[in-house]
Amino acid sequence: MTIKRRHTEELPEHPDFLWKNPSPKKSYDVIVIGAGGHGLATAYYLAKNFGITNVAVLEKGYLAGGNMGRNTTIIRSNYLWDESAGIYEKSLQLWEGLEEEVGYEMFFDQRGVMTLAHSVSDLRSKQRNFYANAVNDIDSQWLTPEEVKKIAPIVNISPDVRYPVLGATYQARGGIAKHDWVAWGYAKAASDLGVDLIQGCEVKKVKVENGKVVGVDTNQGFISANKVAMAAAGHTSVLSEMAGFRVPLQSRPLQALVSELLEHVLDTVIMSGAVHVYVSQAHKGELVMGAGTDAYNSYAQRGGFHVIEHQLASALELFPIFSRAHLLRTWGGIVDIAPDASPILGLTPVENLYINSGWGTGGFKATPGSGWAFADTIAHNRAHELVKPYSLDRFVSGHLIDEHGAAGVAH
Amino acid sequence: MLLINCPWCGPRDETEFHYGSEAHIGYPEKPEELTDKQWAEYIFYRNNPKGWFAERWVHNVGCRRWFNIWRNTVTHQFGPSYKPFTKQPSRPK
Amino acid sequence: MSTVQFTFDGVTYHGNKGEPLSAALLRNGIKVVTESSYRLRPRGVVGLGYEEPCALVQIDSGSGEPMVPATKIELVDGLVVRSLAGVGDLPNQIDKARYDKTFRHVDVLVIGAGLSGLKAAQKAANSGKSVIILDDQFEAGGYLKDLNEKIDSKILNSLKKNNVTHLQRTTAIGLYDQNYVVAIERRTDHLSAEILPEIARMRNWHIRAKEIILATGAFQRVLVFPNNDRPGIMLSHAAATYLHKYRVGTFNSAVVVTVDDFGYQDAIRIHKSGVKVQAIIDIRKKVTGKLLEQVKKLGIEVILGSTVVNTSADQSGSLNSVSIAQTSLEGEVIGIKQEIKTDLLAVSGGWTPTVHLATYLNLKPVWDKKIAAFVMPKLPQNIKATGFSNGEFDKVTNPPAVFFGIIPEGEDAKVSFIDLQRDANVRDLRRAVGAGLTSVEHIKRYTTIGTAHDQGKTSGTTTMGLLGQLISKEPHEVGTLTFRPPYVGVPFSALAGRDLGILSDPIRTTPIHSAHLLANAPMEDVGQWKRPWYFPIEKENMHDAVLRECKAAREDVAVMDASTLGKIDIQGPDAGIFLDRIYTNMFSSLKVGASRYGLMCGVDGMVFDDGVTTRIAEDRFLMTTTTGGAAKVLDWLEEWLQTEWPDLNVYCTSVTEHWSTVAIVGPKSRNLLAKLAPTLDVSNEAFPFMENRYAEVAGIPARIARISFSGELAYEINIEAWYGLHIWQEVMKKGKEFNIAAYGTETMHVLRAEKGFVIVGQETDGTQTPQDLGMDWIVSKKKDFIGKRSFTRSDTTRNGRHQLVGLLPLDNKTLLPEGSYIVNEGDSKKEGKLTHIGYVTSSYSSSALSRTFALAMVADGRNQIGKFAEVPIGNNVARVEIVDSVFLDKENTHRDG
Amino acid sequence: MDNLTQNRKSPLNNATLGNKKNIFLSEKPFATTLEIRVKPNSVTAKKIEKVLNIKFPNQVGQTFKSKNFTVLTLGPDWWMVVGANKHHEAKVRAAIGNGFASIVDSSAQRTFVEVSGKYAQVVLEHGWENDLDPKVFKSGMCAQAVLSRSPVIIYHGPIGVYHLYVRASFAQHLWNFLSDAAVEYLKK
Repeated sequence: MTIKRRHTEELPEHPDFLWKNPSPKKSYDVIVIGAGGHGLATAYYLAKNFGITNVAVLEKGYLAGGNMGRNTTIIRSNYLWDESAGIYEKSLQLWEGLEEEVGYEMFFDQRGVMTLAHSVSDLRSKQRNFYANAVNDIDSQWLTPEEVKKIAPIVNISPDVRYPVLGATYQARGGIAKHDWVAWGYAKAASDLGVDLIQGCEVKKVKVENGKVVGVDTNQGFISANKVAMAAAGHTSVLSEMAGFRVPLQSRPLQALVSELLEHVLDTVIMSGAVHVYVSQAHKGELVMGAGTDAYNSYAQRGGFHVIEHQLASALELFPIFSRAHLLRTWGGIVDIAPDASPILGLTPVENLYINSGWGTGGFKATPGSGWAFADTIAHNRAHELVKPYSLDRFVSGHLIDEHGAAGVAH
Repeated sequence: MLLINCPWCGPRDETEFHYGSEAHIGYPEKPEELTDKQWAEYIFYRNNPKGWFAERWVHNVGCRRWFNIWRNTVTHQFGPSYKPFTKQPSRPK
Repeated sequence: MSTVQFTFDGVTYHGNKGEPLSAALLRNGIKVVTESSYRLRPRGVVGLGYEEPCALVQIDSGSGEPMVPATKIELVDGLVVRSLAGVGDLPNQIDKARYDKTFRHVDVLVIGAGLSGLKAAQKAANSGKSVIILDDQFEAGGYLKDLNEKIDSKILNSLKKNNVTHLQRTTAIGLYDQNYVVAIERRTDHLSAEILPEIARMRNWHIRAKEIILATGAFQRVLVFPNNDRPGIMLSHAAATYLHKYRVGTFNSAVVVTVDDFGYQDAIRIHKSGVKVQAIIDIRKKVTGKLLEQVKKLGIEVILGSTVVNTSADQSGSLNSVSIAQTSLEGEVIGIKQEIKTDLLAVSGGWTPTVHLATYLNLKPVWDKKIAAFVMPKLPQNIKATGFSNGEFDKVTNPPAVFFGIIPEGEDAKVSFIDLQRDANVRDLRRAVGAGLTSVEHIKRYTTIGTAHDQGKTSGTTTMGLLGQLISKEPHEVGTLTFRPPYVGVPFSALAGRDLGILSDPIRTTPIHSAHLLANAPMEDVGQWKRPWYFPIEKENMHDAVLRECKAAREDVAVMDASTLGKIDIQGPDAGIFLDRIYTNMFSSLKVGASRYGLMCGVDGMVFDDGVTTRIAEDRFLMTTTTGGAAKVLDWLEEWLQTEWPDLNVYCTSVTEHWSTVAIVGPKSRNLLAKLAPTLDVSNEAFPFMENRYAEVAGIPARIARISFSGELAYEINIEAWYGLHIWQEVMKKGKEFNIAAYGTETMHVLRAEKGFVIVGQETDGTQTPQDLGMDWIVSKKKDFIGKRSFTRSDTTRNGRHQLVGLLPLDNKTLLPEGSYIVNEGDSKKEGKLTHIGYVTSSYSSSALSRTFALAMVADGRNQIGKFAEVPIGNNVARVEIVDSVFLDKENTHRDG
Repeated sequence: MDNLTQNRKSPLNNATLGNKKNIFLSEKPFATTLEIRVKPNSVTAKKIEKVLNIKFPNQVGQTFKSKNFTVLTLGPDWWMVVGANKHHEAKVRAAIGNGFASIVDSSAQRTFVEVSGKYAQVVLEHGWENDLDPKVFKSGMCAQAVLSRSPVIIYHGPIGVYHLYVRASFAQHLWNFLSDAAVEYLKK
């Protein structure tokens, strides 16, 4: 009697060769600090779009070992403010051609991203988001609870749960990708174009001479550079201090979790701000889940277990079918949060020193767009159009881009 | 789950507190005399050290008092907690 | 041991109650339990506990559970399980079992009840300290219990003292800051295959311990060689325990392959169980001591300097022979192969101390060459480790060899498995190194080793060892893989506990809620509050109900439950000065008995709450806040008083739920109030707008305030919350003659919008200044207040900022969607991105205006009044006129009735 | 019964549940409460102590009990005087003259649920994060925190008897939580 057991297809293999492991040269045209997704993408686009290949990406740990390896891999561009829609939509368009351009499988899967609304005021702010996307020409649909159920049958749309689903925005072009494969794709492509990827190389000091950056001290000695670009999410404050200026960022733990491999029950990405959980089911079948940050500053790359428990209780209200799934693994990244929950990009008070930071909990989706626009900014030594609104001086003028979630709960 | 020593109630779980980030940031004497840059420093800029940090918490579900405390943002070890407007203990080793 | 029935893959078998399912499967001759996820190779039981990499099953009886190691299921009558190939099922029916959580504080927490843990608990218990000892096995004793040896009863008795809590079947899954441990207790699966609805199936223990003692034992490692994954190849400790303790029989003969003395001890146990041990194959060149004499006495051949270099199987895929050869410690096969027929190969690949919990605090384990394993990192002072988990292997005369197996190339490499559950093998490891990867973290992701359900419990150290061999480095130079909580898989339901359904989040209701339910008013969630949304009569929909309710408020009298507003009692001689600093307008000048509307900004100058504050006495004010802002505002006031202005003599106390507020609104509200409070002079002269009077209403002492959020004559009756329902019922009863109507939040929204009053959180989203809302009149020029400095920043003074205006759709039936964006005339038809000039914040049908209307925030809005614009809605476009934000009774003639 | 007593309604309508032996929950409604904030050991504080014939303990978590009142210390300058009948707010306010203190009758702000029986501590430990071991949280101590997401002040009265003061709008949720937690212990 042959027994039918549920299987999952094995992922294809990574290529035979990934990247060289050179020790650092004495000097480079551009040093990128941080070999996370944004740092690697920046180096790739510097080489690919501007022919600047005398570039080193310095990583204190192992490549893509920071937030790039610790996120819930959600991709979308249906943000509220025009400036956010700009950079995130550019990023989504780059995602759509990325695997082919870089020549690396990334499991980029436009399976749609649904953002649920759970109260009248929540409905109102999601609807405004929906209409903002319409005028910004970003594909976004409005779903009734029944339409939510049709796309994701496992969602509990019953009216007598504590916070019933009243509707949702849905971006069909949104989706997920596999974070390691994205990072290694960019790394391999950059390495093949001549960029030096240097791991186990920690920056100790950003050397500045009369207002201009000249290089960095590392545990592998001093490396001089004409330009230095910071892309070390979570550690931006530490690096800026080394260069003698301050940034309005706070580093917070952001946790994520996975289950074991399970039968496929969810084919789209579902986010619920009011109930604090977002979830997708990865290709092999593990549930990937995340929520908000822990409440205090930390560089410990871990968070409190109560945050996980709270998120799982919310998940079971929304998806009762998950009740028997097992929590298999939890981990935490260090995200840098700006006062208006928007990135801080572009030039800094130090000449030829550039900043790419503040992506908070939304960095993964911005990886291609951030790298592309940041490379352009570095190459031309001026902020690209998409980067300009995110300059440091917005905090002096007061022109913030507040993506905290529009309306508080009132009346 | 951090165990935070409220100067009045003793050690309690972190879920009983609300975080106030960097301690000792005073409301400027004469806001109207500050430049926009100085005013932005007060509103938006807080230190974000990797290591020992003098920060403030409020025991908002307990005695509802604000207090300051040393904490290492890498190891989550705590130094002494101290009441507002009292002498700050030196930075732990 | 009573026998019980269980069903495996549809076939019924018998086993002994309480023994592990894996033992029962073996006893019933089931060596091939399943096939591997990707290579589909037959796989059987390998281990004895949570390290089990292959025999994972789906439990279909009781609550149902996917991917459970057969080694951790206690046999119970009626158990129904199915074999899995790495992917679990999610049952659809609701789980009726109960799950809960509990919090404990204890002096000493001992994790692990093997001999070393039991001794530590005994010592602490006898010293009078409070103790919790927990262990994931079915019974205390750990390693010794597996050897069927007895535990000294004096130790077990010390655990019965009342200062000791002893928990078996309980696994510590996480160790967090300041000695906080989370452990999951499984409480009913061993009692019955059915769900026991009254007893929590799992209990989620949260334990804060002054001192933690880690006695978490160790896991035995696999060895790597071609075809090392066949059913019949098991960890030697597991094989010896199944044969000697659980008497499973099944196997005809055994071969033991070992790197340490434990192999000898397990060989002796296998021999004692009646299964002939043909040989012990020891990689080490020289072995001495008692164990060697014992095995010689039992006639067991010992072959030194050798290991297993291949195996073969019968047609079911189970092991039927092994081939051995002289092999160097570097894994180089030097001798000629020799075949031994056997159906059991017991592998003693060395022991890995269970250091997981300690490493969760970012502490790195340390390589100890003497015991060929990574041991505990340097521990903080209130955490100690003991027993196997601390590398204390006492039964060892000859040190173990640092040997993890052989690393063949070519076809053999593809069947030399390192992570059995992921089918990850030596070929994958070689390819990873060839690809330029040096970090073990990269190699783990490249090969997927250690990412499966067992999280690398048997493959972690082996991977680091073999990688070291490949790139000629010591295991510790390769770096260590990172363990992460939870230590073992935990069902979501066990972590959600009872925070589900009705208990998932508090439902806050006002004292009048029962009346709203009687009137079957649909409810709206406002934060955690349930507020009546509207009061339908018969089959009315919301639209019709709201039109009727608005009409009553404008023409007769209507009543609303306003009890959810935040209320803060502010007392002290400096209360007035304090409020001047908090609000944008003056409050120290307010007369006693009068009320005033106030707006609150953050330091960034943006509006974040508003409400009416009443001066109760010279040194006492009662502040009201928005429902959503109640807690936030009280915290805000306390923060400024405690950390900035301790010299101000002011105290704040929340009285949000002490007072219930019933608002009666409309031209006949004065007549109704006269009926309710006969002693009160309700004339406009005696009781003017924004003033307060005290009187008994329906026999209850009340403070009545002439506050209006609708522009109509209105009175807010404030009574102690115990009387809220009584006053509501009296108002409804006495209001009949004035055809009173109850109204909800929707009507309240329409009435205030008709007057152009803003709602913080609807017109505002945290980026509007008072000036943007057209409320320059409320911004004091004289005094400083929180946020004032921000008004003069460049972006706050630029023109073109969005300002509050009204919108009238040219078709007076069109209801503009709230949140819809506004564009200049003619722009809707354009392709691609449209430049928008604003968005709709509030939009309603108005019975008073007998048309639809809206409020909006529009760029440089006040200078656009009189102009036209367009609102794209899907594919059609609504043309609108930009008008002043006050639509009704601009001269406020209704206010005084 | 006068008009006031007849027409009042408490958040839990005098609900009770369980059995006296194992676990017993009962609402004890309408306790009148004065919340007093005053500088500890000040002249004004002494006047209040005198007029109510009570003592303000100065350590958070300590309580004082007299025939009429139970005084719970919630903060360094914050006390809750339970059991005062209605008229005391005016009497206290008169006694302090223009001394600086905050006197608030907050009787309806909270209701009072008593938890007793053999398993009282064990049931509370299902939702209360702090140590309830009687050697640590002794009889006569109080603590304010959260119990199943509801703001609660626990006062350990006689040994094994706990008085829970919970914000009125959270009372039903707390009751639902405690009665669900009690299920396992009712028939033990």
